[in-house]
Amino acid sequence: MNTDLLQLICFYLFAAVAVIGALMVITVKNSVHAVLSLVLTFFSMACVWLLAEAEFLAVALVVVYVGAVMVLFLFVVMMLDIKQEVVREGFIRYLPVGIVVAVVMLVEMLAMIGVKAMHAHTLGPNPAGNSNVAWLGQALYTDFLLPFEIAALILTVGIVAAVALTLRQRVGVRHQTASQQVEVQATDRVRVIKVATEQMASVSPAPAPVVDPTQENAK
Amino acid sequence: MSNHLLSLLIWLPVVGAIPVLLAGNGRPGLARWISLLVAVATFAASLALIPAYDATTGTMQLNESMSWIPSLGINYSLAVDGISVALIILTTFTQILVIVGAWEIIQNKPHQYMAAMLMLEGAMIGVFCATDAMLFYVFFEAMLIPMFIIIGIWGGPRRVYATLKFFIYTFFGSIFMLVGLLYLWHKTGGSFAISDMAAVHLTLTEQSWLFFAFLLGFAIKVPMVPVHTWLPDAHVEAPTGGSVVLAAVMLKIGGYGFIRFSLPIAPDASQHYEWLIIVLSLIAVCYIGYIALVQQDMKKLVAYSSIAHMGFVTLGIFIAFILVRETNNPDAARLGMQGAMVQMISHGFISGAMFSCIGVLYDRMHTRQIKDYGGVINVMPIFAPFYVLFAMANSGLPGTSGFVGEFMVILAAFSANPWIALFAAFTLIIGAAYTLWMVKRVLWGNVTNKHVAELKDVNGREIFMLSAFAAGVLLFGIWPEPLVHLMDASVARIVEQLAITKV
Amino acid sequence: MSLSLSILLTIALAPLVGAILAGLFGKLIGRAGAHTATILGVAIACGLSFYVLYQLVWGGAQNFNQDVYTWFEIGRFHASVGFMIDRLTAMMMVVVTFVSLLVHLYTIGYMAEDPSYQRFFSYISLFTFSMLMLVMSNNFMQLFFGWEAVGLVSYLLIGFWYKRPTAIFANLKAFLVNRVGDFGFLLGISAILYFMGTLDYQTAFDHAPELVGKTLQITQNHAWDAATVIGILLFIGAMGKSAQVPLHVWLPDSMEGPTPISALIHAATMVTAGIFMVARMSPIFELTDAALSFILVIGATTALFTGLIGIVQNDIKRVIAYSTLSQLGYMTVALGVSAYSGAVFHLMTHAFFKALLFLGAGSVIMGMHHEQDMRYMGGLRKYMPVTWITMWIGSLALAGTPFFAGFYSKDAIIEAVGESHRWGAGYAYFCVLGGVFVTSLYSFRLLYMTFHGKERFTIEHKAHGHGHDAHDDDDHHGTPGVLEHAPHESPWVVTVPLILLAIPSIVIGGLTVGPMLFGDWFGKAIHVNEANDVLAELGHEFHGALAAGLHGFAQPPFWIAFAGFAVATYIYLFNVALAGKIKNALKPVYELLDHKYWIDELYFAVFAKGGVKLGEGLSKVGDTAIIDGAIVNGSANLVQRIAGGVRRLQSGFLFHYVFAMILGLILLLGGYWLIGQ
Amino acid sequence: MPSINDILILLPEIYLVVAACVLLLLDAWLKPGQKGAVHWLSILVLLVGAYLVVSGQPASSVTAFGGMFVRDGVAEVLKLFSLVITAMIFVYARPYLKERAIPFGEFYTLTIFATVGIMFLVSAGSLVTSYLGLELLTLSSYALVALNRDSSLSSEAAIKYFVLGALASGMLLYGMSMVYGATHSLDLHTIHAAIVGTEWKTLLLFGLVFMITGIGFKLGAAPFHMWIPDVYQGSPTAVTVFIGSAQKLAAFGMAYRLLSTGMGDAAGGATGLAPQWQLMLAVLAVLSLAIGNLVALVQTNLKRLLAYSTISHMGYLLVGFVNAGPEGYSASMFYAVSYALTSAAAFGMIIVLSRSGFECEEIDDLKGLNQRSPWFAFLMLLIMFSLAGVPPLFGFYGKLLVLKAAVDAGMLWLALVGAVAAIIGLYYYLRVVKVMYFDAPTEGTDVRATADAPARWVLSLNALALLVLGFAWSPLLTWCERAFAG
Amino acid sequence: MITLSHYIVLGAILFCIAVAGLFINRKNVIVLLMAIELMLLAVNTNFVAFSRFFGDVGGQVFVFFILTVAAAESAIGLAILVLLFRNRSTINVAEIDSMKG
Repeated sequence: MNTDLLQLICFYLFAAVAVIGALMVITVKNSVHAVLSLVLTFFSMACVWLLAEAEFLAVALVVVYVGAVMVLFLFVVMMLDIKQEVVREGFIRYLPVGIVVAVVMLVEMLAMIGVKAMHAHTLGPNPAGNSNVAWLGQALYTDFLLPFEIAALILTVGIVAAVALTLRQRVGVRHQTASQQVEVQATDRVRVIKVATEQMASVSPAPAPVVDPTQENAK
Repeated sequence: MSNHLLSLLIWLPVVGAIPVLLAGNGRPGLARWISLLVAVATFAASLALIPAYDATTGTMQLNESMSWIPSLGINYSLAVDGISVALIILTTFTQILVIVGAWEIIQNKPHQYMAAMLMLEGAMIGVFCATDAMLFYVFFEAMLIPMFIIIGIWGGPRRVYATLKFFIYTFFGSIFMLVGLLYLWHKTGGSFAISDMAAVHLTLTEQSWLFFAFLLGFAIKVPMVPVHTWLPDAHVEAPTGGSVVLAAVMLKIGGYGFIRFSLPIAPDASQHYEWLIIVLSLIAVCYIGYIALVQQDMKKLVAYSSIAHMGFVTLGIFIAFILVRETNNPDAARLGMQGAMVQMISHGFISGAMFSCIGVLYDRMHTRQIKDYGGVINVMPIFAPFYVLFAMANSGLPGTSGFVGEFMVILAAFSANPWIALFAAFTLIIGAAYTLWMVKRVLWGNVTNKHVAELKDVNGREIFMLSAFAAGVLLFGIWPEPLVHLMDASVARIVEQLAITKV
Repeated sequence: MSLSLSILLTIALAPLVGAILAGLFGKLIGRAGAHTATILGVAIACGLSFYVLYQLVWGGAQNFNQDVYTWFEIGRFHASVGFMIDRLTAMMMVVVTFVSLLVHLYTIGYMAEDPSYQRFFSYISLFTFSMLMLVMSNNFMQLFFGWEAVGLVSYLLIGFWYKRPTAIFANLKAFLVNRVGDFGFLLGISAILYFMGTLDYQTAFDHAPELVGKTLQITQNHAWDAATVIGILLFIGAMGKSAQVPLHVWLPDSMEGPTPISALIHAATMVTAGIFMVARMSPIFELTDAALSFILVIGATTALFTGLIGIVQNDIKRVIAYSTLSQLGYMTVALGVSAYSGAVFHLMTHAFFKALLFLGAGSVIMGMHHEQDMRYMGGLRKYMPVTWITMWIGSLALAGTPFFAGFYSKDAIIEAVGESHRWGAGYAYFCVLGGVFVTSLYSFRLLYMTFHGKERFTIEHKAHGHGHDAHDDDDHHGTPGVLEHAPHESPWVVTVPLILLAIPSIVIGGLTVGPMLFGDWFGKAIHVNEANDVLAELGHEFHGALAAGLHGFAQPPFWIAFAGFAVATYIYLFNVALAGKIKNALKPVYELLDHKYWIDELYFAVFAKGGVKLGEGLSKVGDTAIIDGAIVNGSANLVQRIAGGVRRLQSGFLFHYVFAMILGLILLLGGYWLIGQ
Repeated sequence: MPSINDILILLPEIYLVVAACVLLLLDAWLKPGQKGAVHWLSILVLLVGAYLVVSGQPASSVTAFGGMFVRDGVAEVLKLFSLVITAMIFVYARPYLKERAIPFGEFYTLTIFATVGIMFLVSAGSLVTSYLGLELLTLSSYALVALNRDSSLSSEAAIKYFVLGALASGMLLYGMSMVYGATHSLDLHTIHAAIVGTEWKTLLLFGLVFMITGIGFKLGAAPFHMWIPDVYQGSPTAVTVFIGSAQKLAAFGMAYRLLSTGMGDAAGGATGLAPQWQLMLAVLAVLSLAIGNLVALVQTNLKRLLAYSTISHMGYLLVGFVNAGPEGYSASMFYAVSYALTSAAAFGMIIVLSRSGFECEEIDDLKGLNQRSPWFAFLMLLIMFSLAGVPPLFGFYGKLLVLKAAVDAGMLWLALVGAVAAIIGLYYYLRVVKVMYFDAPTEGTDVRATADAPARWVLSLNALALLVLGFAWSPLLTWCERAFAG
Repeated sequence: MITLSHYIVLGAILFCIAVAGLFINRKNVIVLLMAIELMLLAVNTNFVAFSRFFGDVGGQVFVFFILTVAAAESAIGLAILVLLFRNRSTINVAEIDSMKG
């Protein structure tokens, strides 16, 4: 059997799985299933990349995405405990529109990409030589040093941001805010209600409840 | 000092507004006195223009030029000709009276009012001095802000509608003018100097577009029919001082703009569309006259009459083309254009005075409805003669300045085409009708109600204000020659330019 | 020798100074101060006017024509304030200042109790100044200035009692109707400037012949003769000022003003300004037969038909007012047949006797405690003899009794019309003859109803009546015909002017008819083409005033007038009941005359109400609905509505936002795809 | 390998990153009472950064890291103003954060990181740097938007921003991949050079469309503007002001680098794709002007109103950009700077006027401001008129320049559209002024300025600068022009 | 033979699915995050393919960075998601519409 043909068959196979997985991601009811479908897609795509001899990236994709990001997703999905039944409404209604738009877009894209011209490009000798990792590593630490550092910065930001956002102050514990206390004024605390003494017994309406404005703000 | 006279005139009131503002709400008296001082000083400085300006040549004089934005060729360049001088003095003169008029009438934040007025004054003078189109535009627009505030804060019940309408209307017109100016900048190869714009050759199509861009800007300011409807609203709602400045000076900027921009830059298009302006002007005289006739609100009535009178300004300017280019009668063209200019100045006095008078009544009665008055003369015997005088001037009585401009324009219009004169002269009838009918209903007759009966006559401050207006109205009515002489050479130059085609 | 500018300036300005003193400082100088100042001013003007006239006629002075100051100068156009004094002017100045002086004097008595005494003096002095500016002018601009200034003062004086609704209606009406005339006048001036390039009289007159053959392009293929256009336009001005049909409606109403004013302005001087103007412009009018025919027809119509109205009036002043209209018609007719001097001559005589009649009527009104309705008078001659006699003199003059002033002037006009061959002269001749009868009829009717016959008033003394303390009191008399005091003769300040006016009413005609009408009295001031000079033809038969007077008895006008006298005498003196019967018998005619041909109603409906309706319509439809409603606020609303719609696109849903982005992308892509193809 | 020279070129960025890390640590270690120090230190850090930007500016354009990083006049202007404006924002933010108990330290460090992102973005010499700079900026911004942890609006805004932002960067990346495919390079200059000879013209165009989508999103140009109103409204105002001002400079810088450096026309020759993207940007400009101005008309929330006004302002920015020449770029950059300054003042005003429990977000909250606090009403007046483009305020000149650029590019129609949009836009700015000046204060809402003196002072200076620069705008213009002259 | 077009078409299809997923999805936000990951995957495929076929290392390096950034992005995205859920008790896309107009 011809290696090329085998490669092509593998490609179609993995591509088909990836596309099906992708479709499932956006259509299945259950979020957990969706995450798992995505994992499938990633996995298939990693294989497709392998066909292009981008070994390092294929492995990284599996490790980073499947190993870390998707687990994080699963974790969040399960933690948040989302009710399933309400979320299907309208899906069928919008599906045709979605399909039409997606198809139109795909047609436009394919038309403009110029698939034919690309068809001429077949897989030649691997520019990376034997070691894709060496090839990449060489570039990464020389020509792409600056982006590499920026990427590090981005990860730092990711950490800081994630911590800043999810760090949770304990609720239910009474804590005081100094600024609020300073800002408060006597009139906010106490309202003097004038009640005519001689009418008190007869018709005086129920005095409005005196509300502590700081508590109101807390709501 | 004298070579920065124009800058002084512009910036004195603007800078003077700062201490007025700082005097603050707490010391209204101080604010008033400072602003009066500033206004008087500006007026005095503007009088210095008369000896400084050589009226015999009519050129742009007292040049000041400073590079402002070198990379765009925008200069801070100022100069005046006779027309500008006259309008500047009108502005400074009016301003004093406006401040005096507001003295104790404006009780709510007088310092802001006075400061806004002074800033307005500076911007208006700037418009009359600027020889750089962009500088002109900046002043032209900057004027709107204080006026917007003045109408909005101190105005009547529908002030918000009125002031928004005023601002958006005017802005609407001027923004197209701006695009036109940018186009011209492009054509001149990077200059905003009005003289360069006037010198550049343009095809008739280009001129037409520019003409309409300018027309939109200036016609709204004048205002001409059918873009006039902001004016009655603005006038009715504006405080007295706002109305006075609006009518006395701001409307003039439209007429001034035609002379400075439309005529020299797009002479052939102006000629091509002269009929349009003439027809619109005549509509202003006749149609607006009828509308003025039925107004129930005094200020609205005077506002409409302003539109009608400004019709003479545009008429006087644009018949010049017929006279110069078709009937070859440049002297008549000068007469007409001079009439338009005199009409601008005179209308400044008269409309200012009319609005002041209405203000005097309004301050006492808090109504401007004609039906609420009647027999005012019985209780205000000193006020009434002023009112009659200004009404008469408004209806163009000889001996008052209101006559001079209309007279000249009608004379010139007849030379252009008798039919134009016929419709223009209709103002004699309709103008008298709406003005005097109002006088009849307001002044004459028995005291109609107890509010009128309780009216107090004018006090010294008001007498001063009205007398000053009256002096202006009578002086130029009886002897317009000084005014005419001041502007004549400049007008002659403009008329000479009209003859030259640019295509 | 020549006239000096300073004298002329003094003549013009003395009344102005008086007016300013009385007007602005009235409180300060008090009543006596006011009348002293103004009378002094007018007296100076009057004296100097006589002096000027003397100098011109007998002193051999040259005509004066000089600018005082330049009003404006633009290119070759020049307007100035200046004086042109010739005999015509001088005569007008004398008439104006003389009548004015007497009216000033008279006013002291007539207005004695009025609270606005000083204001009144200020006005009439101001009027004198304005009128002098008008007649002394040497150019059209100043003429127009005076023209409108007298209109202004007239406006102020008609509305002098500003509390009266009728007065303030009348003054507005007067001003507006006058403005209609001025409309034409101003266009006439424009036309003169257009054709002659000048506003100066002398230059214009010098170049007047050049007008012949010039035309004014009215439409593409239609042109009008220049002189005719100018003539008709100028005459429209005269129609307004001199109250010619159809612009006559303001004059009767102007009787709302105090009587001295009626005498001065609405009889003697201002209303004759139109006549003066046409006479002054004779060099121009002479060029156009068409315009003169127009003038002739208008004048003739006015002369007859307004006189007819006078017959049915009961208000003493209104009778005289219609008579004034009629007489102005005569003057206009004279202009129309190129008998300019005749017109001016009649103007002068009329000034005296009509002022006399008005002042006399004023005296009657004073005597009757401000009752003006003749139906409540009668038999007054015994109460006020001086007034009675002078009124008779005035009426006789008016009716054209030989030897009285009016006879010479009026007779000359009638004969001139008879001589004229101008188109419309036949109609005019009929009218002026008819007018003679009518004049005589209402004149004597007035005399009889007022001074003769039974007293139709009663006298009731009240405990404390307020007398005639306030003229401006709206209901100044209670029940009609009931007086609180007996009628009385007026004080000397009133009677003396009457007497002083009665004298010229008798003699001035005889004295001046020769030189003025048939001599070369006016010199070049009035220009008549030889072919048109009807007066010259009459002059052949003129052999002195005495002969003319005697000859007058033999002429048809006298007998026609006499017929009028006889009818009046019979009806109003002997058979008083007959008047009522005739009235009933000729009901439609009476109604027609009583309603003044319904012209007032027509004008009010068409112009006043119609104008307001039109204005309301335009305001509602044009400004409110179309411009503001549809375009301005409409577009604002439209923008607002679109904004409201667009706003809904921002639904808050994430998927819509994404959809918008995708759609944008697809459209951009698609656009490029299409362009790329 | 990078040399010391490369490091020197990157000195401001490196310095800022280090300083930010130090601040982060400091914030963690300081006791609550001492945290004020972080505030002043972070301002100092930014100002020193600004100083480094200006002082180390090389005479001409230089690159570092093999062309990955460009330091030229454009970068200088944009960086300087970003840093200065961010410093001002810190001053405004202090009372705001303090009263609402929003974490101080995180705000400052994240903002500084974002600013570093801006600096990389505007200095990008390659698609990679551009993308990473953008992500540094946006990731920090997502977090900043959500920083008010207890606010449901804040987290809603954050999620919308996040999803749409990620979509946009996905599109941008897709476009980049296509451009890469067509030109075989990530370096912008190389890309530009490769455009002439490429056989993949369609592919290039295809990529261009996708990249414009990404750029349009960052600018907030319609139809990629949908995030703007919601994010502006939902974010803590202290963050809104950052997104609304300094980030617009970044967006301009990004557009300039990608479209002009990468795909524009070389001076004097039609070698790039400028004709293609000019038309596209013109369409975006028109849509932005229309939608921004129209929808702003019907807003009642001040922040939302300013958000829509941003959209329309980005329309103007694009009007200048479509000129595609030095003149247009300088006009556009001038516009970006003027808008950033004005917008900083506008949102700063909201901060200064609000306090805990009273956000001063509704237009009606400004009612009667002139009665309560005339000085701030006056400043707000200046700001509004500057936004509306009424001379003599600063905002006008930006409009003037972009309209001029459009006229010069022969796109008179676009200038006219801009003019008409200005009229519509005027209305809602005037409405704000109207509320402040013409309406009486309502009972209960007591709008007054914050007691925080520095915020008041800086805001006053910021707003007055709009007036002063309205007269003295020539230096800035010259600066902008010089930046593009080379 | 596997050609470049195979990869690019696959990338395009994945991209379109991701885009469709973004706007037909009215259920929970997590799916949106996943769709974004899909999109990045499509982009990465393009880069890998171009890099491989044209022999330029830049594309694969870019993919490396995209993966890094995507990880950080997911972290932040999920953090925001958690925050949203904590404030709203829902992550239903159709319910996150308190700001509109």
